[in-house]
Amino acid sequence: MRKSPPRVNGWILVVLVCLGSRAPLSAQSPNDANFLTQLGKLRDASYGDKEKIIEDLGASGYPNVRPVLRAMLEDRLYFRNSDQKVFLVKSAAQGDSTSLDLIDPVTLKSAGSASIENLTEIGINNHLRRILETTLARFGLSSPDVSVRLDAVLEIEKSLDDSNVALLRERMAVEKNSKVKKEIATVLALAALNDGSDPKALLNAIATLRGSLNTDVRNRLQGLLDRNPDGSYVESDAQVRAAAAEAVTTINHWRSFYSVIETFIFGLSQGSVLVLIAIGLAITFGVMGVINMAHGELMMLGAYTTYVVQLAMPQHIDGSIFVAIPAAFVVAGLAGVLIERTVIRMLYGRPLETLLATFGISLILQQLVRSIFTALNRSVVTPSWMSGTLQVNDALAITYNRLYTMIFTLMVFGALLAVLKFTRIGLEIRAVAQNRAMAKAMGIRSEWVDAMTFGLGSGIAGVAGVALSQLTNVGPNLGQSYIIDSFLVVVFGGVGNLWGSLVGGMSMGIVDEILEPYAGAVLAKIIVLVALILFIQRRPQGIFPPTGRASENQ
Amino acid sequence: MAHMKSKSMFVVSSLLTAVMAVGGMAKAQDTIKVGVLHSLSGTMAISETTLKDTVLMMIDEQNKKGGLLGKKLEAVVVDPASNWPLFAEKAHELLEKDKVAVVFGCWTSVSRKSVLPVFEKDDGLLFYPVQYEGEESSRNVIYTGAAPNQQAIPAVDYLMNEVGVKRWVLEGTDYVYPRTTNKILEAYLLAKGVKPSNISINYTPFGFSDWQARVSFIKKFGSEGMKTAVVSTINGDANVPFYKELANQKVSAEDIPVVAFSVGEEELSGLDARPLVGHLAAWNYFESINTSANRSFINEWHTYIKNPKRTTNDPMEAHYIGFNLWVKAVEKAGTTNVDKVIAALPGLEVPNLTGSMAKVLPNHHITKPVYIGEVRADGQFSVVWKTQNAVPGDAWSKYLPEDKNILADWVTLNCGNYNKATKQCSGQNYK
Amino acid sequence: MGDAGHILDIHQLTVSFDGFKALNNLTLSIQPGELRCVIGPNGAGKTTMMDVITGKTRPESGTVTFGSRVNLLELSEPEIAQGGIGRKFQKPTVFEQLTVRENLELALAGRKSFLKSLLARMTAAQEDKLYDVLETIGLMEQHNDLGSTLSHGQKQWLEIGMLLMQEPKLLLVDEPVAGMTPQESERTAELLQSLAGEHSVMVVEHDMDFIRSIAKRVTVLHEGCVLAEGDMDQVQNDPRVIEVYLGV
Amino acid sequence: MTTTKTKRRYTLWISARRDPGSRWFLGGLGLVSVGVPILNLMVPASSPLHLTSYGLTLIGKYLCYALLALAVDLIWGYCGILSLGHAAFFALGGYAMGMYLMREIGPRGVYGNPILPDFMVFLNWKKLPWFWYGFNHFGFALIMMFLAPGLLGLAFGWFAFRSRVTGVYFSIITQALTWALMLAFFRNDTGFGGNNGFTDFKDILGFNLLSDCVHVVLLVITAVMLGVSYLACRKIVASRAGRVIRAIRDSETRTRFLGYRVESFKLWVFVFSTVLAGIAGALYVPQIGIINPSEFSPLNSIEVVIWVAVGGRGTLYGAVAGAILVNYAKTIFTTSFPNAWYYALGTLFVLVTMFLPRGIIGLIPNRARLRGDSNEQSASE
Repeated sequence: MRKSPPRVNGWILVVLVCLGSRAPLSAQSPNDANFLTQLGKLRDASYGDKEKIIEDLGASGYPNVRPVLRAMLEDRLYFRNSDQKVFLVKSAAQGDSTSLDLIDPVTLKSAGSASIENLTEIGINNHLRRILETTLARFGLSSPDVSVRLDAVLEIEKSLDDSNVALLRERMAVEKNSKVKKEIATVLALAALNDGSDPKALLNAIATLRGSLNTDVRNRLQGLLDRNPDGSYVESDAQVRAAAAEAVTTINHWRSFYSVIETFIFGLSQGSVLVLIAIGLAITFGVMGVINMAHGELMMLGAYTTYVVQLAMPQHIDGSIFVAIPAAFVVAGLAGVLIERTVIRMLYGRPLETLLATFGISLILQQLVRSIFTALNRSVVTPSWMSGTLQVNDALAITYNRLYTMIFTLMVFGALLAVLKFTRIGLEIRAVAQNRAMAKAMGIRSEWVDAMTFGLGSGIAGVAGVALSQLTNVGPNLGQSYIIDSFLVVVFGGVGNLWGSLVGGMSMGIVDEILEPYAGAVLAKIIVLVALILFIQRRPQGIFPPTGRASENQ
Repeated sequence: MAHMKSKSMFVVSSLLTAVMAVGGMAKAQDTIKVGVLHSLSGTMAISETTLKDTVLMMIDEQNKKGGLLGKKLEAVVVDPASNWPLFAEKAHELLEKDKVAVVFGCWTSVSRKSVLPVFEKDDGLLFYPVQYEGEESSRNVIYTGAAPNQQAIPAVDYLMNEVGVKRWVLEGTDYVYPRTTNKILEAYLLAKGVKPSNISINYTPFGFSDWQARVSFIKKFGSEGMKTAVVSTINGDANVPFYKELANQKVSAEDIPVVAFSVGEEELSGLDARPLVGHLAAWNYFESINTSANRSFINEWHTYIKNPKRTTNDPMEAHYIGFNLWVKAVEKAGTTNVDKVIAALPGLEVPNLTGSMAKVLPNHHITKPVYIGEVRADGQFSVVWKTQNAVPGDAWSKYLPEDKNILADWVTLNCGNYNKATKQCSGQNYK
Repeated sequence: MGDAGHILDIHQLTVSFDGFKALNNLTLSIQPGELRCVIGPNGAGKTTMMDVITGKTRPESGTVTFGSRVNLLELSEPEIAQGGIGRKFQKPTVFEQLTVRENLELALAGRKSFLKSLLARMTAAQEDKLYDVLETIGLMEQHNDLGSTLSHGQKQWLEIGMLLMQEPKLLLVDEPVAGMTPQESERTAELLQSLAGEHSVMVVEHDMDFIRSIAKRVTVLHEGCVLAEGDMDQVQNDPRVIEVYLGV
Repeated sequence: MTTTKTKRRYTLWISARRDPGSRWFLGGLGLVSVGVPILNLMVPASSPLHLTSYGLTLIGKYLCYALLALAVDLIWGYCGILSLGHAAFFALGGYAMGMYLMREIGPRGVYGNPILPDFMVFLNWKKLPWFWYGFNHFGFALIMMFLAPGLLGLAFGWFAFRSRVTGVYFSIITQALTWALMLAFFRNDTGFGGNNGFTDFKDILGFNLLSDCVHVVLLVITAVMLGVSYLACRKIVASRAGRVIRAIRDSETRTRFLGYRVESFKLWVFVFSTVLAGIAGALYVPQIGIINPSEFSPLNSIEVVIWVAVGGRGTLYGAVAGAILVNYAKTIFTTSFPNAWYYALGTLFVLVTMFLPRGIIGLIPNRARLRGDSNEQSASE
């Protein structure tokens, strides 16, 4: 699919000229008409034609090319059906928007708005998307923003050809930022590996690249060590091969080191999900001795609350989470209080009966959301600050949503500990858990404490639901998938012991992630389960021996 | 205490009375009964509830047109609750107790396998609307979903020829449909000269939700210098966390495209599609395909379901086709008698929603066009490729050695599993 | 080990919970047929001592020998019970969901494996024994009632009756008269005295009047070890005992 | 003196023999095993009294579930051990039967392989895995129907009871057990047909499984097994061992001090109960025609416990009544209110737990039930 270099060369030169000269914006020049004609052609173009138009546009040197192509990449380029004129729109169409704000492609000023019915989007496919990205990356090289330049270099690296190399060399000469410089050096060295027949140049390139963790670098270096079908080496110079081999070993070494760290982080993140779903239960089950089978459904309520909050504030998705967390706490907490007051209250001292009743409640709650929201999954949008990855280096990246989940878990955990330790209600909860009769004698309204305790545990389940809505389906079955896991975490950690749930959940997550690459996801899970069963049989009290009512049911 | 006792007596006795009353209700009108056997609760409700509504809508429409053979159609809806033995039981109930003329139902392969003996024993007729693994042809089932050659093979062809993919990750849920599809695809890819080291096959359990390690592996597998694609037969609930993880780990469609066979408009409506733009799906129908038949179908659906945002999808179209085929067959046979309707079906043609014709083949599969679509930000697909003609469905795959000699033909051979070499009929329906 | 002739020998027994020494080098022995009372303030280690003897708690160090030969520390609770040590708990723990008769039947001496008890039938001798015990503890009228319907005192007697059915060589009785009316206490005292001789009995009790009414020999525990031992008068006049216990 | 003693002895036992529940139950069972063959085989299909094969399967299913509920009631109602994994033993028995039925298909499978079941041919397996050997013989399969659940129950129970895992802890690890088994059986590589499990059975001992006659016979066998198991449970419960078991439920520690090996009593009863569950599963599979890993689902086990609770635990026949009642309700609800039957079922569970701690059976005013069964926690009031 690669285009022939000469033509690409031709238009890239124009871009360079354009970048260099930065001609001032003239009013309606003949260029504008030309530009609009080009854009007009997009209407009936096939994907192949569009590719050519994009290239021509890129080569035109017209100042508005960049925003227009960016709009095209982001599905923000439309035709107005009435007059076949091309417009940019302010933001891409979303599920429920009916009209879009138009922007004139020449003046880049607002041009009113139009209903979505009267607009036709200019579609692109993956191939065009790649071409647009590379084209835009060329513009990005001269951006004043360091991160944009860095991204541009990385983007260009994906389609290295002579013209791009020339462009990078150009940039290298004027680049000030050391990080960008280093990245360009890497890419240029990679390019040198490609066409280098000169051993000296190759050795230089290898020297530059040996510290990199980039997979492309490793692949290219590995390529130097390949043999031809007749057994001879592709690369004839032994010195180059030795240097390449050494560099590959170093890179592999570091990469495997980071993959261990990655596994550990995956484990922590899976573990923090387990902890999050379990600590609510550590309260209702661990402290109160209620086998709450509806715990999962309370999480589901939290997840649906997130959905509803997002529906209510479509313009502020990024901030919706901060509304959703307290809202989910309140909704699930109130549901918990209601369950406690109507059902659980009658069943204290009969833990196994609470299991049956709450199972019935879980069925009712499932059907309730099915009746209200249909059986279909609901779409919960990930706020922009939670999507993407924190790129530590070429070999290690942590996705933001996992990172925030970990932090969030620790915060919820800390908050819960603080509530139990430092507040009046926390004191009362602990008192009732340890000796109900005594607590009553001290004037504590134990019924009220029960309701609050159950509400607290349920509220935390709701908060866990907010986190789950970012990781998995928001549907009526959400709760069922997690209920057994959460019980196991609590029992494994030691009933009634919050720290136990933390340690238990985290270690389950880590062991699972360590096993997964070897045993496969299913077997890993089975091994973890069997290990847990054996552990609980050896130490029925879990990692930390329990306190509270659940421990007294002998 | 005594008070509580009498109250609870009352509660239970009224519950019991309700059970009895409902159980004893009889419906005695002269109608043609149409069974709807889709899970409305449990794990499969997510997908199947929509299909129940589709059939109800079709029945409504037909009744507005005056019914069939001068009689009104009456839907009998049951809930097999995503429980496979319950599927068989409910099939029994529909066929023996309600004496339905036809059943539209099932989604998962195992539910179909579960009801199959019932339909064959009681001589019922089932329209099965979901893409499936093939390797089956029953006299009593019309398969209106895609066989692997109507979905998987064209998708791989597209990736190989148009996108230039050289390296393949076949990622599936561990059950029969992905296993079969991947087996066929593996055989196909090897035959096309792909090296075994460039194919990675992996299975995860149902409802798998922690995709970190898998997506990280896919990234690594795809970073070794060759264009890589993921062929996903991941099922149901596991898809949302998978795509979320893909988006978060920035596996973009330009770098490593994922083509899915079980992700349609409805699945996408359950997640934020923007980070997934460009990933692919292969289906025989897309909501975005602009034909007048499709437009009016979508309108009808929005009116019926009273929600202008509800999507349509491929299995719905399959039920649309199936329903129209059945109506046409009944009209042709002049009766709802199952044997006569089955005899009338092969060769019948009805228009599908995308502008071509769906024709019932002697192997009880139908012809379908294949479309490849890329995910758009609004959760719809834009078609980037389609087959020239409608593709006839194969009950038995050409690419599997053990299927080579097997034929399904209910017109001349009257057998769904006929061995050309031994000239014997066996397997399903074999008595 | 252990002196010949002693039914129970406790030697230098130490038990600690989280650093707290519940028993501290406790040494104590009981003669066959003896009725021994053990007294001591709360936390003196009385119940812990019983727990160790019956196998519920494992000691840190020390030995417990039964009938001069058997090392109790190597046996499980059922084995110890089978071996001839019966225990009555502080709180009456009869089986509330079983009838009086069934409670006694379960306590019956003999092989107690699952299959044996699956096929077990009461022999005439056993029936008679059961009736004798029912009469002894005065629960003949209630024999068909559930354990849960009995009064507090009746439960205590039933438990003693169960001990009798068990035919133990050594009886450990933990606070038998707690919560009893004076009449009930009196009856209990008679019961226990009638047991001594045939059985060895160790009684732990707080009620001084009760102890005075039954005890020949009294052991005072304090902070996990023996503070004093002797007959009631000796003990009562011991200044150390007066200081830690009676003086309070 | 002697006469009064004898008289007393007589009155001691007289009340235990009056057990109308058992008589009702066994009578009903007899009625079913006589009535069903007549209604299905002798009454012509045109008659409204005719029992369709749908009805036949339904009754067969209820009876299998009743047996499973009996097994759960024995250990929960009498021994106080709440197993949330009993469906696993049910499924294991079912799988043992299923393996026999799969081998019985022989060369009549889709791919015509005389030895390998279709799914193995399909996964490119070349030879039968070792754990499938012998299942072509019914006798061997029959032994495995007892052994597979029994041995698992033995191993699991031995570890659990020896470590004195009790109460909620035991419930939760049984749940983990059945979940682990479910995941294992879902794997296609485990060799039990993955998600599809076993289906498309042809015949049993040479008799066609599609014929009503065979189903009638299977149903009668199930009814007889249920009756026999009921009597066996009754026997255990009424024996001294049964009293020990109830004593354990009351106070485990106290029982230990009476010289009983609590672990061994629990283990025996648990293993017996798992074998009963296994038999129920083995009888279930040929009548229903499919066995698949979702039978291992923890939710299934919880449902069984609920049947027992609804019927009334600690009475044996209550469990049977509960199983039949709840499943009948489910059959009706899933057809009559396909969109809302979860509400009905959920409400039923909540109401029964809250207001009927003794289950439906507890409502029967005649208190002449077996004494010692009718006890209930005073804690509940």
